[in-house]
Amino acid sequence: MTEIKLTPLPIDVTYCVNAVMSPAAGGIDVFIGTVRDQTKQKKVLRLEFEAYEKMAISEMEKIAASAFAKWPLLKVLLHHRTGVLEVGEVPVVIAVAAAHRDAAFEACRYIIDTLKQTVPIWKKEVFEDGEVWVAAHP
Amino acid sequence: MTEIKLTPLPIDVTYCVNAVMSPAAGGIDVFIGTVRDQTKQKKVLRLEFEAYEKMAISEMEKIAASAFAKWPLLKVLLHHRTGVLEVGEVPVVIAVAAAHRDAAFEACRYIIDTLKQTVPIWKKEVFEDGEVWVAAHP
Amino acid sequence: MKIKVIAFGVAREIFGSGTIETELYTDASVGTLRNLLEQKYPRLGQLASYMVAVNSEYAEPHVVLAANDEVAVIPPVSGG
Amino acid sequence: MKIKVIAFGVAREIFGSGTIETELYTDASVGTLRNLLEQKYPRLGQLASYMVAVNSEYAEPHVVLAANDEVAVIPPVSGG
Repeated sequence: MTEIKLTPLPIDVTYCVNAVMSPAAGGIDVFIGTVRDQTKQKKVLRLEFEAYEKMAISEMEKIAASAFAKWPLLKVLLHHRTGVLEVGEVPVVIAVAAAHRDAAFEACRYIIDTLKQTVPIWKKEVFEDGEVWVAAHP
Repeated sequence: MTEIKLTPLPIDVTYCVNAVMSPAAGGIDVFIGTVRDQTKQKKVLRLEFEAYEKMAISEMEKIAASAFAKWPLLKVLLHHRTGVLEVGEVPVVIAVAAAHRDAAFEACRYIIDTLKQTVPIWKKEVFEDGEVWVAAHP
Repeated sequence: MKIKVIAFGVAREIFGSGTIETELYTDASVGTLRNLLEQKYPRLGQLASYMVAVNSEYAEPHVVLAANDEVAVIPPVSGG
Repeated sequence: MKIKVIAFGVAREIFGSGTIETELYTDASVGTLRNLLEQKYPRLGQLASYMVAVNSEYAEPHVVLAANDEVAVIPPVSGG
């Protein structure tokens, strides 16, 4: 079971955890990204996320399929926010259920690492004195 | 910040996640143990957890302190159940917040792995035709 | 042929629009489009990197474009 | 001296009680206690392993016991 969602509304972490619960599961690993109040010692006011929605969803589906191919998993959930997020809000939740915890941990880590490399979503950091698209420039 | 709890009541996963949220956090990793419906192809009816409470808490505190010494962490939470748990219930939740996700993932994994080696908590698997203390016998 | 190019993030700001149209000869490749865009928008070539997607799939420079393809400029992603 | 030993999990079942008392000479070590318990309860020695904790700390066989110590038999743990 894979559940993927790109949403302008707050991500419901409790829903995400419950969605991957299963009688066959022994371990669930959940990664929750949160908006930090600073980056490289500079105060962050908010983040703005933009997505190429159709492709972002298909890339997230590819990552989930590849995780299922690599590890014996039961359920994978990926929810990603779009729009303006304040400090402390949650841009991303990844939840992975497996019979054994090794697979859950490794797959969850793989999914967030790969998402950050391949999924067409962009974030702009907004500071008091300007803003910058993360990773855009060398 | 470390929060450790041994409890006969259901663990509130939402509370656990919120407890480690922090404006300085960029990533939270949460491990949720769940009671599987089988072990080695045998149907499990329920688990019974017993703890040497005082020592279990001091061993969990040692693990958290050692995780803080190994990784740059912001908050660590460990909640562990005692008593009778049905299939699908949650014996353990570990939540780790850090500025960066590497530390959160590695510390969460370390904490559950070490907990399973050193914390004086025991589980008995109850089957249709008997019961067994997990790991007790060679 | 006319190719419509959609752009996101910093690329959208460089183009000054989320969609631009550009004229390409028939059977032009992704590589040709990249050269053309970098000439027209020099700041694109100054990015850390960027990819082109054709019909929602990352496309290498040798991929040949057709008039109705959905072509997108993908600056370095930073989700999560 | 009398030493009170508390036991958990399978060890509690082997002892038939969560607490037993045993007589040891003064300054007896954890190792001595282990030998004595294994003689009295042979199934203890058949476990995959077990530890002894003194005052809530894992204690190696050389540790010397005192009359008021809280001594616990810790069969293989299986939390999580």
